[in-house]
Amino acid sequence: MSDFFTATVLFSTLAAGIRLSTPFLFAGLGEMVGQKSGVLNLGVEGVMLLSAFFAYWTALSTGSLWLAVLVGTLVGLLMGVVYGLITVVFHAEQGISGIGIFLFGLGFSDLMFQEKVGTPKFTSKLPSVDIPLLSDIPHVGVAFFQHSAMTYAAFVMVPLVMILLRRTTFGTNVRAAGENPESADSLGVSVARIRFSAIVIGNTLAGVAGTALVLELGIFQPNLTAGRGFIAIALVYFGAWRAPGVMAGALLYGVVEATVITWKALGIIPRSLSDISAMAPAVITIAALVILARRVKPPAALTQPFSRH
Amino acid sequence: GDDSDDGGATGTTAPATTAAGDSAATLLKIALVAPSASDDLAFTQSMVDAINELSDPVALSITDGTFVIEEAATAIREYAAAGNEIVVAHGTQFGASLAEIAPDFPEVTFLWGTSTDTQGLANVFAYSPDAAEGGYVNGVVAAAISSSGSIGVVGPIEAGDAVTYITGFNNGALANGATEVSITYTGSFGDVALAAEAATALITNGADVLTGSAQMVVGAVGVASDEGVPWFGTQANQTSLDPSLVVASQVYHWEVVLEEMIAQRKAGVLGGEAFEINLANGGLEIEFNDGFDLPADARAAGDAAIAGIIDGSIDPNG
Amino acid sequence: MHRLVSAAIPMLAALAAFACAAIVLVALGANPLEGFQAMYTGAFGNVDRLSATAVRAVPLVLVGAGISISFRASVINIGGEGQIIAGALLSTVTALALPGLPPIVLIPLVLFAGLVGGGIWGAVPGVLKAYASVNEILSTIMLNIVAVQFMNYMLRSPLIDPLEIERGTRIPQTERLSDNAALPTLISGTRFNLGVPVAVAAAVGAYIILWRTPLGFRLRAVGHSPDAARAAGIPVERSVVSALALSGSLAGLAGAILVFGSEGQRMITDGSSAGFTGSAGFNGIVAALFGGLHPLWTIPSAYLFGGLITGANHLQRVLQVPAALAVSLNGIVVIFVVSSSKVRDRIGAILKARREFDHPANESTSSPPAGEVAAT
Amino acid sequence: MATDTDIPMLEMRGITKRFPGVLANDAVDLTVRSGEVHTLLGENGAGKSTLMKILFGLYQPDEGEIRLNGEAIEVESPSFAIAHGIGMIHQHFMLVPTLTVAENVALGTRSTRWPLTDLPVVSRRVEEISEKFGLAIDPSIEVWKLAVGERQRVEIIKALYRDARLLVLDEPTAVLTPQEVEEFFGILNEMRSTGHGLIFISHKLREVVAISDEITVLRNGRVTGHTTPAESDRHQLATMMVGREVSLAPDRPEIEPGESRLVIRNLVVESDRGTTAVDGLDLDVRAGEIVGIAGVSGNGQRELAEVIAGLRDAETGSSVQINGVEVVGLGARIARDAGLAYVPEERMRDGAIGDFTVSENLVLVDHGSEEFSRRGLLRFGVIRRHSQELVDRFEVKTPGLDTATSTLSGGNIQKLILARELASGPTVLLAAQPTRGVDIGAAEYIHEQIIEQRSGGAAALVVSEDLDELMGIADRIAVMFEGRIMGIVEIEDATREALGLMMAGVHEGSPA
Ligand SMILES: Nc1ncnc2c1ncn2[C@@H]1O[C@H](COP(=O)(O)OP(=O)(O)OP(=O)(O)O)[C@@H](O)[C@H]1O
Ligand SMILES: Nc1ncnc2c1ncn2[C@@H]1O[C@H](COP(=O)(O)OP(=O)(O)OP(=O)(O)O)[C@@H](O)[C@H]1O
Ligand SMILES: [Mg+2]
Ligand SMILES: [Mg+2]
Repeated sequence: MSDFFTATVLFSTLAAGIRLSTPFLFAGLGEMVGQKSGVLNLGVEGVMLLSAFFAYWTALSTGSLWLAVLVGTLVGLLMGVVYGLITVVFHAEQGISGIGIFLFGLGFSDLMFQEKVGTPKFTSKLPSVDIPLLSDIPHVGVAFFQHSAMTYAAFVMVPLVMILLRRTTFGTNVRAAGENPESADSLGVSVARIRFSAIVIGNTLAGVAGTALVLELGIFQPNLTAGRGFIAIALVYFGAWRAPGVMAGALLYGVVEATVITWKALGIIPRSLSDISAMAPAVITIAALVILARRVKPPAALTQPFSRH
Repeated sequence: GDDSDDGGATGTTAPATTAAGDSAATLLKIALVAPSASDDLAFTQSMVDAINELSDPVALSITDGTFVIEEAATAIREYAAAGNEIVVAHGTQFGASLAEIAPDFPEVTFLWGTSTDTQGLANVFAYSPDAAEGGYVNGVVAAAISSSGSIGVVGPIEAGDAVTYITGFNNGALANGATEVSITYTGSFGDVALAAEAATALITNGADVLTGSAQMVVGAVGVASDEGVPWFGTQANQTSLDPSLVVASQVYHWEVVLEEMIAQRKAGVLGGEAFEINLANGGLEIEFNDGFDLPADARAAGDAAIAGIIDGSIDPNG
Repeated sequence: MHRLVSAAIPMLAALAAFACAAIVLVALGANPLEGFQAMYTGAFGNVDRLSATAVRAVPLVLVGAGISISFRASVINIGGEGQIIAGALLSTVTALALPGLPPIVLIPLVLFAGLVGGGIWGAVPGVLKAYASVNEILSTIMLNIVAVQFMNYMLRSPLIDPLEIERGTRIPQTERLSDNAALPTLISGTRFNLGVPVAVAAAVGAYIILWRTPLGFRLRAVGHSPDAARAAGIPVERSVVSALALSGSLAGLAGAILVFGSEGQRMITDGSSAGFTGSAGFNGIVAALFGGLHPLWTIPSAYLFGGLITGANHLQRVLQVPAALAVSLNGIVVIFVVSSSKVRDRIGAILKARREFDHPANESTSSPPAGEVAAT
Repeated sequence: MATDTDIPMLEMRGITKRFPGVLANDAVDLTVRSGEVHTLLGENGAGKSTLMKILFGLYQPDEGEIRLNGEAIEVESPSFAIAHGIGMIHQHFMLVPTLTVAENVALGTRSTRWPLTDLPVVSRRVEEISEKFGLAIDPSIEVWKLAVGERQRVEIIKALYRDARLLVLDEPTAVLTPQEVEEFFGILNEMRSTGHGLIFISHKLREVVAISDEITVLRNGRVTGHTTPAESDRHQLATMMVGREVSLAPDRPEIEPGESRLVIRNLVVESDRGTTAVDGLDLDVRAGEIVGIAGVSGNGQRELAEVIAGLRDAETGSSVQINGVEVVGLGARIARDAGLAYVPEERMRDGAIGDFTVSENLVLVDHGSEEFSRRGLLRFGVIRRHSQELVDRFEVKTPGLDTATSTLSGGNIQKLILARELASGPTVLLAAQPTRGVDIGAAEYIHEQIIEQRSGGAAALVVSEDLDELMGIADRIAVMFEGRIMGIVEIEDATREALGLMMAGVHEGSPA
C-alpha cells in the first residue's frame, strides 16, 4: 500500500504525467492561439491523427525521426491552411467544419494506415534527452530532466506563445481579431489574414502534438489519440486563454491520469473500481475549476465569422 | 422479411480471396463482419487468416472496422440478403443483433464468436477459444523466466476475452512460483499511450515480464521492448513487434472449427452447435519465438503445462 | 452575376468533395462511379435502405434538435455522447426493473427514462456553467469521458447479464431486455421502427418549445443577450440549465431508442462511446448546424447525413474497400459541402421566404391594417 | 482660420446609399474646409452615420463622388481612409477592451521593432499627443478599466496618432459629462487651430451652437439645409431638423405628490472594482413626482439604478422597497412584479436584444403573462396587435414588426424600449439616461411620455447627466456625489450653478 509513497514511484509517476501532458500542451496551446483570434477549432483530434500517422509512416519508411517530426509538423500546417480556407475565406460555420476535419482525420489516418502499413510495426522512438547534471539529481532528474526533446519543446512553447501573443504586433492583432474584429478592421488590420495565420499556427501545433504522441510510442494505431484532441480543447477553457493556465491544465490532467494508472498497477485501486477511477482526470479537472471559481470570458468574437458589408 | 433486391448491388462484390482460375460461382460464399481492421495482429486478423487457411478456397467478402454495433448489424443483414451462404459475425457484441437477424434468413448459416452458445438458434454455429488455456501456459513460462517473481499484465476493460486470458495467465503464473501478478486494466481498448504508461508503472514497480490483451497493448509492448522486458502475446503471433523479446504467443487457429462447421452445413446441418478451439484440438497453439533465448527448463515447464491441459490434469480456470 | 456565383459555390463544393472522394477511390483501386452509385443505392436505393437510413438518422435528429435548443441559448453542448449514454443507461435500468409492464406502458416509460437520464446528464454542465462559471465546452467534453467509464462500469459490474458471469465469458452487456420494451417495427420487413416517428415528433416538440413557448422565447433571449434578458426579468441561470437539460434529454431519448430500437435489444459496450452511439453526439452537431439550428430543418439534414453514413458503409461493402474510407468520405463531404456557408445562406433565404409566407402570426393578424411605419 | 486655398479639404457630392427598404443617403453633398468644425445635424436615422461610414470606407456608396483636397478618391477600406489622413471616432467605441491603451493605439500601425511591439515608443508618442491636446491618459492601462470619457480620449488619440487631418466625430459627446464636454471642446479648438478638419455629430443643440463653424442638416437621408450658429439659434435648428416646432421645455402640469412608492434606506453598494459605490443612501420617490438624479458619472448612479432594478446586490442592511415590497438582491423579476419599469442606461446591452425582432423586443418583459401566452404557448396574434399598437403610438420608425431591432437607429431603439416599459403601466419608473443619443424630436416625445406617467400617478426616478433634461422634467433634483446624496433641490429653486457646485462635491445647505 505505502508503495506509492516511495520517492521512486512518486517521481516516476510525475515523469509519466509530464509525458502524458506533452500532446495536451502542444495541442492546447495551438487551440488557444486560434481561439484568441476568434476561431474555434473542433478538428484538433483529426489533425493530431493525420500528423501522427504521417510522422509514423515517415519514420517507418525513412528511419529518420527528424524527417518524421518535419512531416508531422507540415501535415499540421497543411491542415491549418485547409481549415483557414474553409472558415476564414469561405466563412463556414466553425463547428461543422471542425467536426468535418475530425471525421476526415479519423478516417483517413486509419485508411492510410491500413493501406500503407497494415500490420503494426515499431519505429525508433524519440530518444530521451538527459539534461546534463540536472538529470543526475536523484528522483527529480527522472521526473523533470529525462524526457524527449519534444517534451521539453512543449514546455518551451509556453513562454514562446506568451511572447507571441503579448509582445508581438501579430499577437496584438490576434487578440484584437478575437475580441473586437470590427475595431481591428477599422484600423486597417486584415482580420482575415490574422485569423488565417493564427489557425495555421494552431493546427501546426496540433500536428506537433500528434507527432509527439506517436513518436513517443513508436507505433501508430487507428484512433491513436483516443480523444486527446478534445481534451486539449477543454484545457483551453481550463486555462482561461492563458498559456500558463493551459500548461497547468495539461499537467493536472496528465498527472492525474498517470497517478490513476500507477495506482492501478500497484493495486492501490482495486480492479473493481478500474473504470470508476478512470473518470478521475475528467472529474478532478472540473472540480479544480469549480474550486478556482474563475470568471473569465472567452474572446468576445469567438466562433463569429467576420465580414465587412 | 428478406429484401432480395439487394442482390443486384452486392452481387458486384469482388471476391477478396479467390484461388486463381476458380470461377467465383462455384465457390462457397462467405462474408465476414468484424470490429477491428483485418490486419490488426489480433482478433480480426486471426479470423481472416483462418478463412484463408481453409482447405477449399472460398469467395470472401469482408466488412471490418465496424465497431459501431448497429452498423455491423446492417452489414450482417445485408450479407445474408445478398446470397452469402455463411456469414461470420466475428464479435461477441454482435450476438444480440444476430438473434434478430438469423431467424429472418433460415437458409443462411451464421457463425458467431466468440461465444459459447448459439442462443438456441438453429442456423447459428457458435465458436470460442478457451483463451485461459494459452493464458495459463504463457503464465507458467512467464513465471519460469521471471527473476523477481513479479509479473505485469495490461488489459483493456475487465470483460470478455481479456478476462479469460488474464485469468488463465494469472493462474499459470502463480502455480509456477510467481509471487505477484499485477493486473492493470487501463479502461480503454484504444488508448495506446495509457497502455504504455501502465507498462512503465508495472516495470517501475518491479515487474520483469509482461503480457497483455487487446489492440492497445502495442503501447505496452513498446515499453517492454525499450526496457528489455520479455513479452507474452495472445490472439495472434506478436513476434514481429519485437523479434528478440516476444517469448511466445497464443495463436487462434479458427480454421480447425471452421472446417467442421462448413462440413456440417454441406451435410445439411445449418447450425445449432457451439465449438471451441483449444490446445487439444489444435485450434489454440502456443507459438514460441525462436529468436528469444528461452531457457530449456522454462520451455519444458510450458510444454508440460500444455500436456497437462490437454490431458485434463490441469484446469487453467481453476 | 452575384446570384450565379452564390449558386455555383455549393455546386463547386460538392464537385470538389466528389473529386476528392474519387481520387481516394481510384487510389484504392476502385471505380469511383460504381462507388457513388453504391453510395446512393446504399442510402436511398429502396424502401429497406430508406428505412435503414431513417433509423440511422434518428439519433442525429434528436441530438441535432437538442443542439438547436442549446446553441440558440448560446450554450455549446459537446456532451451529446455522454448524454446519449446516460439516457440509455437509465432506460435500460428501467426496463430491467419493470420487465413485466405491458408495452403500452413500458415503451413510453423507457423513452421517458431516456429523456430523464439525458436531461440529468445535461443539467450537470448547465448547473456548473450557471452557478460555478465552468465553461460548458470543457465540462461536456469531460462528462463524455465520465459517462463512458460509467457505462463500462455498469455493464461490466452491476448490470451485467448473470449468464455472462456464470459462463465466465464476462461480456459487458445486460441480459436481453424485456420484449415489452422493444420499439415495434412499423414497416414490416424493414428496420423502420417506432423510434423514427418519435424522433420526428421530438424535433417538432423542440421547434414548438423554441418558437412557440415562453420558455423558448427566454432561451433565445438569453442566447442573444444575457444582459438584456436579465434586465427584463428573465432568469438567466435557470435558462442556461434548462437549455442544457432539454438538449441533454433529447440526446438521452436517442440513447433509449438506440437500445430499444436496436436489433440487439440489450445494452452492450465495446469500451468506447462511439461503439454505442456511432458518434451521434458529434454528428448531431453537424446535422443541427447544417439545419441552420432549426429543429425542423434538422430532420432532413439528419436524414441526409444519415444517408451519407449508410451510403458510405454500403459502398465499403460493395467495393470491398476499407471501412475507414467511409469515415473519411463523411469528413470530406462535411468539410466541402456542409460547411460551405453559401449553402447555409441559401437555406436561410428559403427559411426567410417560408416565414414570410406561412408565419402563423401573419394569419392571425390579417384583420388589423398592415400599417407599418415607413421609414421615409 | 481657414487655409488660404480655395480647394476644400473634403467634398462629398451626390452620395446615395440604399439599405434593404431604406434610402439612407439620398444625393448628399457635404463640403468641409480645414480649420473648421462642420456639424451634421439630423434626427435619428437621418443618415449621418451612414454618410460618415462611407467616408471612412466602411460602406461603399451606391452613387456619388468623394474628393479629398480636390482629388477624387475611392475609399475602399478603412486602411485607405487612414492612409489618406481620415480619422473617425465611431458612435459606438471601436476599442478592444482587453488591450491596453497603447496597444489599441498601435493596432494596425507599423512597429519600429517589428515583429515585436514597440509599446514604449507608442506610449511616448501617446504622451506627446496627450500633452499637446490636453488628453490625459495612462497608456499602459487596459481599456476595459477606463471610464467612458477616458475611452473617448483614447479614440481621439488613435486618430491623431495616425496623423488624421480630417476627423469624423460621430456623437462623441453623447456619453460625456458636462465637464468632460468642456474639456473635449478644448481639444477640438486646439485641433481646429492646427488646421484639422472636423466633422461633428451631436443631438445636443447647446453643444452644436457652441462649437460649430458650419452646420449641415439632414432629414430622411437628404440635405435639407445649411446654416451657421450665427444665423440660427437652438429653436431654429430644432425646427430645421425635425421639420416642425419643437418645445425644448415640456409642459409639466401641477400635481400634488401622493404616498412614497420607491423607498430607499441606508443603501450601501459595492462597485465592480470593489470600491464603495453607493454609501448609505436614503431617498423617497412619491407617486406623481419625478425625481432627477444628477451627478458626474461614476458617482454611484449606475450602481443605484442597478440595485433598484434588481440587477445588483447590495450590502446587508440596505433596503429598497417598491410599493412596499423589498427588492434588494432578489432579481429583476421581483422588482418588476412589484411595479417597476426600467429603462437601462446601456440600451443596446441591457435594454433590447439586437437580433430579436421589433415585436419580440416589445414583449421581452411580459412574454410570459396571461395576455401573451396561454396554455404554455405564445399568442402571436395578440403579440402582433400589441406590438403594432405600440409602434404606432410611440412612432417607432421601423420597416416592420419582424425587422431585426439592431438595424433600427439608436433613437428608435430607445423609443422601442420606452414603449415596452411604459406600456405595462408601471407605478414606479426608473429611467437612466433616457434620451442619450436621441434626437431632439424624440427626446421631446420621451419627456412627454415620462411626464404623462407622472400625471397618471407613477413615481419616476430619472438618472441623467444632462442638466437641461432634468431641469425640464423633474420636480426635485437630487445630486449624487461619491455615493451619497449631496442635496435635494426643488425644481423652483434649482439653478445650473448651484447644482454644478454640488456635483463637484461642494457642500451647500440643501434648501429642502
Ligand atoms: N415568432 C415566430 N413564430 C413562429 N415561428 C417563428 C417565429 N420566429 C421564427 N419562427 C420560425 O423559425 C424560423 C426562423 O429561423 P431562423 O434560422 O431564420 O431564425 P432567426 O429568426 O434568424 O433566429 P435568431 O433571431 O435567433 O437568429 C422560421 O422559419 C419560422 O418558421
Ligand atoms: N447596416 C445597415 N443595414 C440596414 N439598414 C441600415 C444599416 N445601417 C443603417 N441603416 C439604416 O439607415 C438609416 C440611416 O441610419 P444612420 O445610422 O445613418 O442614422 P443616423 O443619422 O446616424 O441616426 P442616429 O442619430 O440615430 O445615429 C436608418 O434607417 C437605419 O435603420
Ligand atoms: Mg448615427
Ligand atoms: Mg434572425
